[in-house]
Amino acid sequence: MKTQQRKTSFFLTFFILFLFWVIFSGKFDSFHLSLGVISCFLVIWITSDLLLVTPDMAKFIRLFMGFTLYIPWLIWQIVLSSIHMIPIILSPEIEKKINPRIIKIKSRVRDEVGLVTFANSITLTPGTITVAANIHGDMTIHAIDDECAASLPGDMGEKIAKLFAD
Amino acid sequence: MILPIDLIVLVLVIVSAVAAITVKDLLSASVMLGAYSFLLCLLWTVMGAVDVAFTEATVGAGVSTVFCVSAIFHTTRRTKD
Amino acid sequence: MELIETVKHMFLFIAAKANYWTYVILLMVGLYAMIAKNNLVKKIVGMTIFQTAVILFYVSIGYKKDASIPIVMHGSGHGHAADAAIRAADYINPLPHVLMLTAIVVGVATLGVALALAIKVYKEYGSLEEDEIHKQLRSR
Amino acid sequence: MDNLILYSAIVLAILMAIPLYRAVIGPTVLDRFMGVSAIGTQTTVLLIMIGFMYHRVDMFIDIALAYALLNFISVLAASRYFHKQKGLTEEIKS
Amino acid sequence: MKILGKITILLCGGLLLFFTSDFPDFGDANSPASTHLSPYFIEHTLEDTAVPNVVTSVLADYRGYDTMFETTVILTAGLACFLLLKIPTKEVKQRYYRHEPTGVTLRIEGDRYPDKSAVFTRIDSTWVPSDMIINFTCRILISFIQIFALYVVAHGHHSPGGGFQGGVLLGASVILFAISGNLRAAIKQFGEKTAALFGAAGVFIYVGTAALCLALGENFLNYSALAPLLGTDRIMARSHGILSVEIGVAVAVMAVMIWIYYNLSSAGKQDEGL
Amino acid sequence: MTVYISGLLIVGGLFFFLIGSIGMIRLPDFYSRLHAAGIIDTMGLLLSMSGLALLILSDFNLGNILSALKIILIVVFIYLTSPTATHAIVDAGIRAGLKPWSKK
Repeated sequence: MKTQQRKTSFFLTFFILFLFWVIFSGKFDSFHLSLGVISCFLVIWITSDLLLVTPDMAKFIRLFMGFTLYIPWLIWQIVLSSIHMIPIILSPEIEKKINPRIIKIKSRVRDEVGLVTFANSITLTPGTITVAANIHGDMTIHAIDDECAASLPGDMGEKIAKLFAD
Repeated sequence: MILPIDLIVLVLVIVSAVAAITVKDLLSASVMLGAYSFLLCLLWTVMGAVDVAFTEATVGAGVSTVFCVSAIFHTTRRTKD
Repeated sequence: MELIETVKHMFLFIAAKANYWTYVILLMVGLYAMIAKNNLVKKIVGMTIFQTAVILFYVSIGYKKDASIPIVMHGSGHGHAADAAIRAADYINPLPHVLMLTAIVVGVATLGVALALAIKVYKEYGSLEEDEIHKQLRSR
Repeated sequence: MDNLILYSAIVLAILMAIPLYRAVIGPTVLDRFMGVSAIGTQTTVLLIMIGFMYHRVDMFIDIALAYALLNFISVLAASRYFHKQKGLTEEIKS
Repeated sequence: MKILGKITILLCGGLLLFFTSDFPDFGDANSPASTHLSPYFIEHTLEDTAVPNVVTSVLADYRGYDTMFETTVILTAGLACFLLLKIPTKEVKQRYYRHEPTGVTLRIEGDRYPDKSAVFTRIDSTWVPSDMIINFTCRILISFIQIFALYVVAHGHHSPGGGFQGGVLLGASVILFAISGNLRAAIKQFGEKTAALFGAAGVFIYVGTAALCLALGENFLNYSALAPLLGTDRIMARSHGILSVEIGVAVAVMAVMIWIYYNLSSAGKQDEGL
Repeated sequence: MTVYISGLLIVGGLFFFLIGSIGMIRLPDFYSRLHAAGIIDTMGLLLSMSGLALLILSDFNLGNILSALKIILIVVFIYLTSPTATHAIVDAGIRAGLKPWSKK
């Protein structure tokens, strides 16, 4: 990594961590803020290679904007599928309503962040669970009934693919 | 005002403690110990002991179950009682 | 009318002492596991329950009804003159919390030592059951 | 409003019995883990409700945050255990 | 044994249940435990130490000796775990290596192991491929757990928290790293000797702060003596002294938790494990 | 006004907690029970936490805004950790050889 990129990455990481510190702390006197700066340096020094923020500023901003648009949609999706689960759980003959199955899908995303986002979104939506996922985009999914199984990859896959397309 | 929650949680604590020593599987026993510590944290919060509850939260959720699982990993899960 | 009064009285009596009864039950559950269970890890689990019952007892004697948590509400951060209004009855007794806070962390450290002992015993005898270990010890 | 928080806290505390039931009887160990993590989530909400009852919410949020961050470590450890112990005949028997 | 145990617990439990009627009621403000010493702590904590959280001020200041020896006890527990399980690394007879381009696993016996190689990587005997989702999420979360832990240590004065909680959180973050990746990577980052040294260093920070007060001409653990060093008044000096002590406790607890985890999860080999 | 909305949200959260809990008991096997546990972790938590955050914000000052942000952070962290835990536990079940329940 070049020096310039490393510098950008460092500043982004520092900014994010310090934002979290301020939200946690809620004290704005100089003593606590300086403690926050020291703590952020300490955390970056310990976990320098763990929290990898992308060194490219433009890509970071694009991802950030994409996520702010994606998360409300995801929450709406969670609400819809939770409501879809209610009659299944409350029905008197529960074993007729469900039809658990394991399906395999292929995602177009090759990015690690994108794949993990996709897998976690699938698991967060009630009715589908990611059983396995690998870096090549193969995913194994456990779905509780036909409707949930038919909804994949669907809109979610499209949105993720658009978000992480280079 | 807070007393009803206290009484309900006390019942749950006894149930999980009895379950922790009666299950016939050591991994299950350590899991039930985790549930027991969650409920204890709740009980201490009800009593207003926030620092104690915080300690129990970090210890019970983060460390003690992991210790038990890693010890069972090197010994065995079977138990006669 | 008298019946309702009696029931209310009973409920208050139970509510005042139910915590102590629970601690006694937990203490006995832990003690029983330590005495009668055959497995070493079960004994360790019993020891943890025993310990937490004692800790629960200590914390509960510090509780005061309608009092706040033991973090003093302060206007100025420095507090030279602002403390005239602090009344001890408004805050829960902090002393048992201090004693028991350290006890929990020491408890988890001793849990680690006990589990290390269990691993050592398993390596030596190939079993965690007390009677099998005794049998092996006798046959030596 | 205080009454609403109190009653919802009581209802939530009673609801905690159901995951605990699953954790106590659960046929496999994994069921127990599932029940315990559900208990953890409900505890997180209940802690903040208790904070409202003491009128000092800001002091109780930290505990809930610690739970949110640490609740899954034990599940990961158990998953690790099942990855590494390939035989798992013990699992099927119980 | 079971019958004897049942009789014992029935007797003990009956006696204890009988005598609970003599205890003060639950929530009694006038119980003996709450009337003698603790009102002093609550009423004087702000004017003595400028710390609103009474638990922290009692823990680190009024009863500082107690906490100092508790920290020592925790260090001793870590040491006991280490001494109980210690195995010389020489006893590990065989090692497994994986040839990265082809994915072949090799088992090598004897003493001559390839140390550093471009294509061979050392793996556990019970190796499983690492999971992408778990790895990625843990990698993101570890930083946040650590910043939260440092916040907890630094703000023990104003909200619940302090050295013990922050230390356990820091330890949990390293344990999470060891669980999500493998144990050897964690040991490479934060070794066993480092853990032992940090444990001792934490106790040393505690005792050193106290001894500095002694050197400056006041009592052991009387942090007011630090005022000329810190350039503040005597009350704020107590507050800062408490912070330094909490940092010591946090370092010691973190190191000991990690140390115990290393020993337990590798059964003393410090090499491969859960 | 906000107080009533937050009350409604909290009650909705409790309803989803109830649904998830019932599902955890009624569904036939481990894998399908996890779907019910997912409702507790996502929907119940989201609704009740947003209700509580709104309740804090009914008294509007800087400290309360930060408290509400912290509550939102709890939701964010649980949304990160809960799917990971679910994935890990499903993976463990598959490796343990636990067969999924199916209709025939």
